[in-house]
Amino acid sequence: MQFDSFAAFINMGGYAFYVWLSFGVTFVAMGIIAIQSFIKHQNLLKQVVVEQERKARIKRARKQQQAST
Amino acid sequence: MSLYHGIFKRDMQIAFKQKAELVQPLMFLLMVVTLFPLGVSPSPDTLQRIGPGVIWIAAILSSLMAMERLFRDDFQDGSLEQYILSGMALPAVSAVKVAAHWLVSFVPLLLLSPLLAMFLNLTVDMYVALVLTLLLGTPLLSLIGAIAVGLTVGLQKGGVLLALLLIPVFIPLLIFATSAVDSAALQLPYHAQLAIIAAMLLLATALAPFAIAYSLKVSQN
Amino acid sequence: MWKWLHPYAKTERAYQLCLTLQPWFWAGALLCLSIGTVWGLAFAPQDYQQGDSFRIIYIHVPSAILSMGTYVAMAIAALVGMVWQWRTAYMSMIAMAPIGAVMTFIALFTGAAWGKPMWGAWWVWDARLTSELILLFLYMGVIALYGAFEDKQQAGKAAGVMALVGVVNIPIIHYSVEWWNTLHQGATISKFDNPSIAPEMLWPLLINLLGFAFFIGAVTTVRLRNEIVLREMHRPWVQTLAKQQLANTQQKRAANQNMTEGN
Amino acid sequence: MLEACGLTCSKRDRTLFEGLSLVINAGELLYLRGPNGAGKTSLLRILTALNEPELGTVLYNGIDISKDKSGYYQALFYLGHKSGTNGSLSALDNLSFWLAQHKVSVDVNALYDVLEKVGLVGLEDVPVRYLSAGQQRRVALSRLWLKPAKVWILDEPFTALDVKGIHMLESSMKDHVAKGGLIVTTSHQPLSETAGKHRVFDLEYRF
Repeated sequence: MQFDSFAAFINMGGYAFYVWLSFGVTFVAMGIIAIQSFIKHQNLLKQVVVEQERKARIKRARKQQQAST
Repeated sequence: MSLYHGIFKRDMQIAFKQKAELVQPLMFLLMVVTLFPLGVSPSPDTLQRIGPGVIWIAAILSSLMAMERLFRDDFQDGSLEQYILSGMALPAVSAVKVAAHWLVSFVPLLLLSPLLAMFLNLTVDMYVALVLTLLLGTPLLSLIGAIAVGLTVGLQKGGVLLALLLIPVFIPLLIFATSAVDSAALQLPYHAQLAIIAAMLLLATALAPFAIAYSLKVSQN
Repeated sequence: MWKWLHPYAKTERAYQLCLTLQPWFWAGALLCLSIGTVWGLAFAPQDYQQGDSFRIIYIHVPSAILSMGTYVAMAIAALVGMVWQWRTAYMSMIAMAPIGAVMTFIALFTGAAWGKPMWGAWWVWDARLTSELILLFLYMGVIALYGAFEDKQQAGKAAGVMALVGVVNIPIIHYSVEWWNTLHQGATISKFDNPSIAPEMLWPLLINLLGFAFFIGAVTTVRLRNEIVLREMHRPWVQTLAKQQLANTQQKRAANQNMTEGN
Repeated sequence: MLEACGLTCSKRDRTLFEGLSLVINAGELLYLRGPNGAGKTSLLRILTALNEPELGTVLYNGIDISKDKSGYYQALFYLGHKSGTNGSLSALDNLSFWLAQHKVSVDVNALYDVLEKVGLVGLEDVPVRYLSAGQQRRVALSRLWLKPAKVWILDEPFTALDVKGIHMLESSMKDHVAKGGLIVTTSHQPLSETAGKHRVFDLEYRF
């Protein structure tokens, strides 16, 4: 272990702010892009089901129309 | 009052559906500001000297790009006719639309200004002066710009013409805004310049909506 | 040689390929990233000149390399799409673009944060940072162009051309910015020399590089599946897949509902 | 009662019509006929005060519409060539915003029924730009049944409708006229008898 104590590790030789800021921003940015992709995946699947229901509704309306004329 | 709130909500909804059209002028602004260190010189003190001018010129150019969106969609798909036919006061409608446009395209510009100040190595009090001039100046850009947009909305190739019409009108604003930031750099008080910009803004807020309404009627005819 | 790749031109098999590859990528990414980061932060020796602030290298250098790498991969995908008319190639190209842009942003931010203690300013027009910024603009251009088209088929081709134009320009931009930087060397920017890489400093760097690459691969597979579902929405296999996927999410939700009621 | 007296209008150095006078009483359907370019659309736009005529005035119940607009507009419904719907909003949003502007409050299922009436079932929440031009015009037309307007000024209302749609529109025209409404419309194909009694007004093409 390069640092003699955990506090020294956190202090990072006086550059704590810069090191932890850049590591933090990096992992937050990677987290955002990953989570955003998963959320989009769920929404897309829901959208597929909604599109199907919409088509079914249009078919039913059209069938009723033929039946009524 | 809820009528105009309805228009505001509608414009906000449309704006958030067309996000790309909002991001592009901002990227244009960022790129124009990035060109100056590459073109002129990266040394921090020259950048600091030309900084305010660069940011304001880039802000004016990018606002011209974003301005066209103001009435173009409503004119082409006929919503403008329906506004007129709804009996609502057209000056009030255009004031609400300009406010919505300002909120959607110039507030992100204010949020981007720290990055621009960092790129051009502005000091903190220069940055404060810059934000103040932007806060007072950009609504002025929107109001006056909307008049010219109202006039050119009927034309197909309105884009360049818009720039020709508006750039001369924006020169006083550019002069006072950059001189405010420059005097902030020299630790001098810059309230005079801010007061003049505020006066121009008040004048525009009072008169521009009527001019916009009239120019819309002219291009509607 | 390309024979075995051809069947994957059919989007459904490409979807299955992504499904099989994805867990491996995620596992690889988590493993390498955790080892590389811990090793780089805690166990690697200090730099004699910059002390501990140099540890930012363990994320700055991998992200910088991979931001360039992802753009080149994007261009290769565009080329493959153009030459062999594969739709999945265009889809994977546009799937990679956002992650490449994120990598470039990370490289920029960590470069600026690393430069601050050195040069005293958050942003300095250093050659590497400037070409990284221009690379970000190239990514933005490709993404904006793709978004501007209504018909995604056309969008893929247009963005593909832009990616190829971009990849040809990257070396040109890189060397002109280097030359511009030396031209203005007289300016007050002192160019700090690369930290001497002792072997025990190098290992965490390489592991992190691999970790970042796995991460990009993993997110690309997810986004490629999104792109495939988006483009093939009317296809029957997508519809059955969507029903089946939503069915078992409902089951899971129902399962842990009666689990909570149970105890 | 809508009255036009001595209207003169010219478009790019061609006088479309001159000294045109016209009286339309309540409970009357006026069918404006004429070849393309005869100035039908310009006349309709002058009747709605969207365009100003060079000479002459338009009176609604004796009041000049260019002076007092709000009263006239409260009772007017105008269907132009442009659909008046924003492409990135859905049909539902477009209708609800339009109704809010025209100070008409209607609940949502009324919107669904009207959209069903014009044959747009299932497309209510799709952004309008994905609809075909005909469907977009039907969204514009559906506003006819939502706003209780006395005066209907319709420019080519039948273009986007199928046979059933034309029949439905003509019968609602008939009821509207029966209830004392006033309609001015143009149309390429002649009005059938379902539209009821109507007066024809011809506009010749002037060189």
